[in-house]
Amino acid sequence: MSDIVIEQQTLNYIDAIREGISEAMQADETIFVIGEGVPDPKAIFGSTQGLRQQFGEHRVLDMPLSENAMTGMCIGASLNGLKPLLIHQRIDFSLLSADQLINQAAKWHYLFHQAVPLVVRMIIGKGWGQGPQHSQALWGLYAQVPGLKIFLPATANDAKQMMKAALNDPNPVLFIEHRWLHHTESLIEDNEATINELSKAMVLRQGDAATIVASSYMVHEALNAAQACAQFGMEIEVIDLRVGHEFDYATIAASVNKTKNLIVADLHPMHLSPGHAIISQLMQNGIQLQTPPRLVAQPNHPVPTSWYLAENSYQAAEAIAEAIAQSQNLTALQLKKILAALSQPPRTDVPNRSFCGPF
Amino acid sequence: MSDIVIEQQTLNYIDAIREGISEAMQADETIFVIGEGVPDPKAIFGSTQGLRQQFGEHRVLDMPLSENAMTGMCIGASLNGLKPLLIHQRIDFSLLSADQLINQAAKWHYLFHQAVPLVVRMIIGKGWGQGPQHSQALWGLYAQVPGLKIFLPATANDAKQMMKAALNDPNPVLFIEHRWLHHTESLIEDNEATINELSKAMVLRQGDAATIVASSYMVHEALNAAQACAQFGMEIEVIDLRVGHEFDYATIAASVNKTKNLIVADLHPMHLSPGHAIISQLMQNGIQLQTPPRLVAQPNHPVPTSWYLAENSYQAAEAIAEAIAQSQNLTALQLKKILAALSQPPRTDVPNRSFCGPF
Amino acid sequence: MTIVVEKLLDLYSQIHLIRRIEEKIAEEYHQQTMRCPVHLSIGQEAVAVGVSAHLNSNDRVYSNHRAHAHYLALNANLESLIAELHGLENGCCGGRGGSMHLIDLEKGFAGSTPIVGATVPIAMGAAFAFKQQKRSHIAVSYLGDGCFEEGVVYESLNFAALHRLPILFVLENNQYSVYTRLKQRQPEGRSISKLAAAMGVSVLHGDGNCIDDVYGLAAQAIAQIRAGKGPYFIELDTYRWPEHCGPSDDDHLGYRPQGELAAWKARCPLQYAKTLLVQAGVALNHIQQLEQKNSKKIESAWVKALNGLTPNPKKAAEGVYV
Amino acid sequence: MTIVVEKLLDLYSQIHLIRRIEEKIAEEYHQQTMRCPVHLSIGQEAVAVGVSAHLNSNDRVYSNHRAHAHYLALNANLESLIAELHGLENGCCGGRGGSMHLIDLEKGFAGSTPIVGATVPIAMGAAFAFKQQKRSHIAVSYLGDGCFEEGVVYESLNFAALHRLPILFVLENNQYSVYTRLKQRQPEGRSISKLAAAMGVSVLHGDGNCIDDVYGLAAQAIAQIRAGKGPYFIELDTYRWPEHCGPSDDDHLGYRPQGELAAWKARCPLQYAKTLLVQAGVALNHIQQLEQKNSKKIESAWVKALNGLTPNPKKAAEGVYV
Ligand SMILES: Cc1ncc(C[n+]2csc(CCOP(=O)(O)OP(=O)(O)O)c2C)c(N)n1
Ligand SMILES: Cc1ncc(C[n+]2csc(CCOP(=O)(O)OP(=O)(O)O)c2C)c(N)n1
Ligand SMILES: [Mg+2]
Ligand SMILES: [Mg+2]
Repeated sequence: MSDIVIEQQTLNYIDAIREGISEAMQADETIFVIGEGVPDPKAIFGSTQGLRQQFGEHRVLDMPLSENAMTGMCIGASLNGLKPLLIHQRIDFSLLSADQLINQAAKWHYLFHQAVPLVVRMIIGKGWGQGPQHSQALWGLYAQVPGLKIFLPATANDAKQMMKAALNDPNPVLFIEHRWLHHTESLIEDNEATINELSKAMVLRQGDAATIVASSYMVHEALNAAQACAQFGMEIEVIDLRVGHEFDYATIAASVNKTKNLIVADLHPMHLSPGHAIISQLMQNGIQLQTPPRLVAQPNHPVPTSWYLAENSYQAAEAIAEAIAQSQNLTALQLKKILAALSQPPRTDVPNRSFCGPF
Repeated sequence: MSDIVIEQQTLNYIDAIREGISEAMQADETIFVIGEGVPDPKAIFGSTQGLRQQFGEHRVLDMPLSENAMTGMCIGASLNGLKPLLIHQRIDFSLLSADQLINQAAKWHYLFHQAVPLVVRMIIGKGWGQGPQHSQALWGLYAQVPGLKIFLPATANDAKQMMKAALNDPNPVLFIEHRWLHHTESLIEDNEATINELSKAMVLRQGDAATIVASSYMVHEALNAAQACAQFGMEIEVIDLRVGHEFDYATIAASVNKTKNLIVADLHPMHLSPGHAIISQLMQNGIQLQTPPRLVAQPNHPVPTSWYLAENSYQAAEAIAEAIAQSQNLTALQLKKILAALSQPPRTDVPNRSFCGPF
Repeated sequence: MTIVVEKLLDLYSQIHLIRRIEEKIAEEYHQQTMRCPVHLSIGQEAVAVGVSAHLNSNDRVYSNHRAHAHYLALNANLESLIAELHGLENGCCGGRGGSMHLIDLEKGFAGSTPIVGATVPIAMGAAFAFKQQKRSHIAVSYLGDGCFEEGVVYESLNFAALHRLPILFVLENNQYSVYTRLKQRQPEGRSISKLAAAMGVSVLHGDGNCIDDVYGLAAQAIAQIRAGKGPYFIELDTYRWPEHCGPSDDDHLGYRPQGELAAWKARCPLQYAKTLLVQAGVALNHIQQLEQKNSKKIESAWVKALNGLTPNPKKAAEGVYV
Repeated sequence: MTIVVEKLLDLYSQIHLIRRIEEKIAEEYHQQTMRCPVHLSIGQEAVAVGVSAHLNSNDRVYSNHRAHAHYLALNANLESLIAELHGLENGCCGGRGGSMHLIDLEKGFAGSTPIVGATVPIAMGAAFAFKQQKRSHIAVSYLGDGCFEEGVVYESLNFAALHRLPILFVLENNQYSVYTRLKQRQPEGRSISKLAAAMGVSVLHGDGNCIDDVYGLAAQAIAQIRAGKGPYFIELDTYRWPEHCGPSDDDHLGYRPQGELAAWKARCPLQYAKTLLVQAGVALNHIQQLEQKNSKKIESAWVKALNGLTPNPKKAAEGVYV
């Protein structure tokens, strides 16, 4: 390790991931990266760019279209001295490896007392006509299974820190990134956070009127709603869950005990959204609320490809604002003003202004 | 169809399923049954016994150990005029076909407007050392996905009715049966229930002190607890959810509005148990309770094989009784009496007294 | 195989139509009105055209992410394709699918979905149904060389061989999966079609850029399948010209050896078919007439398609269940 | 292959030990103290013994539901196996695994799990690690004929061949998957080992009931793998005597042709090995001494195992994460 003093810098999420991988690989030569397209010119949305030049062919690999066997291979490698980082360009592909992840990786240490230090990056998303088989959230499915850690970084800084933490974790970790976050930027902190620190929910914005609990991309929708509310004198607390395999109920409860209002925002269809667990656990613990808790989740149908249709298929800042309005007993007019104050994306099917397809 | 008048009869769950399949196959010659061991001497715990003799080799088939392709094959067959009933001896095997079920079957009609009348029987369970890879509940994973129906028959009568309904449903249906239910018996009703009727939650036992919402095998644990409570003058209402892809909140709310106490009992690990959704939805609707709602779910770890260990790994009637006791502010002594009044299984790792392994 | 001139004209016309529609999509894509990924078939048109010539509308064809040619070669609805790419109500999925999910059941195109390998067993299910029902139709499953790495394909070949199902597997070997060359994914020296043969299906191997070759092999395979001889697998060598996904060229990225694309362009399936026509004595202006007819067809379909309504977002929740 | 007498004695002793321990399990099973499914290896012992003879404790062996022989042939801990079957603290998984989940890392037995096919890619991952780390160890993956129908096996063979990984696939072809015969699951005329060869791995095929055959083929394959020649696949024909799962015979169920079991019993691997010993001039009473030693070993291990503590149910929640 060199002695150069690194200034605090701003990075976008993709670069943060790449830096996280690169720094981890420098520190630990047992790490290797594998995935369809990892060393190709597009380099997983740029996030693996240059890694092959830096670390060589044997540590940065492409792979056949064999998600299931490649996951098993990575488990086997992780059991024998290597630390694999396996990448799926869409989380939807990972369903082909559900047996390896759920039946094998999640249970191996419990059974055999042997660690499985495996990291699987999976990209979730929406938009630009990705449609029903390329834009599901799906992490909630894996989070039902004890034994898999689920990291849900919402900011570039968390992406970098969590990538390093994941690659340092002796457990299987699913690293879930939302395609809409890739261009977002944040200040990167120098000091390295521990896994325990990173698993703590983080209060991103203080407030007293209501608490919004969100994760991954929904954190940004929540912040958008909270900022609009702030313009009208309502301070909303925004909590980023950060991990999906356990929820930091202490932090959430402390906030809700203060704000007396709870809104949860999630990317899964409403029926069995992981968000229900947060509401349910707090209510089981007898927390007292001024108004009923509210879950903003996605509609109970697949995401249609057409952007005309998809527009209605995502519950975002507007829906969160509506939930806030209900919790604050706002009038229709007051809500209208808040909605008008939301920062609006260019179009709902692109992550940012510069995006122009094709994926 | 013959004119013979059928007397009301008692069947066990396995025979009920077999009758359901057989009657459906008689009525609809497009139905075929396929699965590992379907025509073999053990006949899926007896549930497919005799079907081959009755309906011929081409309608009752064994298959290679290719869960993924066989699921795809059944989808393709269902799109082209046949009605497949695919059987997995353990739901855990179905993870190999998660892509076909979640990405294809669940979305095909939504995308292409073509029906997928596919039924997949999956056996969940516990006990006799099935261990971590052969005794998961897992249906909650599929229930997160819009487009799959989940049937959870808790009684022999429902098993028969729901099998016939599933085989008459133009949608993909996962038919989930708990191994511990196979020997249970019930009176079989003559009249055929419609799918809509079967999707309604059913009040199995009336009461005013508390409502227990359960499904599949947990219904029996709930009834056990309720019966013990009744001996002490507490009438507990027990509701069987019956399906997992949607919950009949109207029926549940009506009950809870009466009893003012809510307990949910589920087979999944606690962290993201589907039971949370029930508590969350009722609380979001502002239902008023006397005591906080409670979820009895399974511990957040894989099920160990050793029966010494597994004993502690299942939350059952005892845990439900404890939740009831809390809702009724019972003393420790009162709870102790209720626990003593529970009907006890011979041993916790066998479904019934006659069971002696090996699976 | 020599093909009668009328047929050859048909085949040429289809190849040409597919080429032009794909070029048109590429041209228009920057307008940002086709807001979905597109995987163009340019360079691979002869495969679908040569196979489809032997199919009828009761057969069932299943395909993957790169489905435009497979769809169009069945004379499936052009306007519905264009509208689908634009996310419109008059699209073949009412906009729900986009480029990666196409269907035209009337013409036998039974569905394409983009999870690599997923439709292979589904096609096999269609074949299973045909056999059970004693119907004479066949199923066709298109797959790429990359797809041949998915386990489900082997499971499917095994079952198809076991039950001698009436299915034709058409493997388009364009040597790439996205930017990754075959030899980085499959062992050198491996023959895909020999491997398929070892699975137990009948196998043919040919030049996917030569319409006469494709047409002849498909004729042979499909006749055998219809005669109850069980499944066939045809491997066809071909090459994708544009980028994997999207409207552009990407040769500058350097993932293909220098000159490879040029060499394959010199073996253009459209040009090859044209040469066959000329050799068969067809006059160039006759060919031009055909081409003009196609261009008009595309222009008018494009206009009609874009006249379609935008789908009603309120209806997005409908149709999850029947 | 002729084997030196000392080695042959070892091999015989191992086969005998496995046979006897399996018989003991079958005998005791009705006591209802082994409360888990058991898949016995009786009839198939020579496979594991012949293969394991060429392995050392740094190699890594992965297996499936029918793992007792694979485990024991590595001289893995007998007491831990028995204790594991009884769900005790001193079991190799502390009781968490039962018969279907075994491990003895010290002896190179790296894990068995019962989802058919699941450990095949995991074994390959071990081989991948060895290659990356330039270590000289090899991985071994046991699979059944039924397992060869799972797609993941083909994906694994492809990757192993592509990267020339140091792995030996050992396919025990006992012709059945539970009660289902091979020909109901795989097309007639299919050769499993030829198919594996078409995948790109080196292949050998032999008689799994003849210890000299197994020993010889494994010697050859393992030497090549250690010499960096890439993956090998050995198909070994053999036969399971007892029921698929459980302690009993099940021939009365009629799923096997009459006389088939008897014919295979006549080809008993234990008897065969004994005959080799006798032919090599080993005295019968020497053999008997070996056998008695084994019986004592089993009796004492059994007693020790059952002296183990029952695991503490309060600890069932521990160890989900490291
Ligand atoms: C299961 C799965 N893995 C990965 C992808 C991403 N992907 C889409 S197309 C493609 C390449 C497929 O290659 P091939 O089968 O040769 O078809 P081609 O694109 O060459 O026509 C990949 C990897 C996917 N859609 N599904
Ligand atoms: C994925 C999966 N499907 C089905 C089963 C049920 N099962 C357990 S063992 C077995 C038979 C396997 O046959 P084979 O691979 O030939 O091994 P053998 O039992 O003959 O040793 C089956 C079907 C399973 N455990 N996993
Ligand atoms: Mg390709
Ligand atoms: Mg077998």
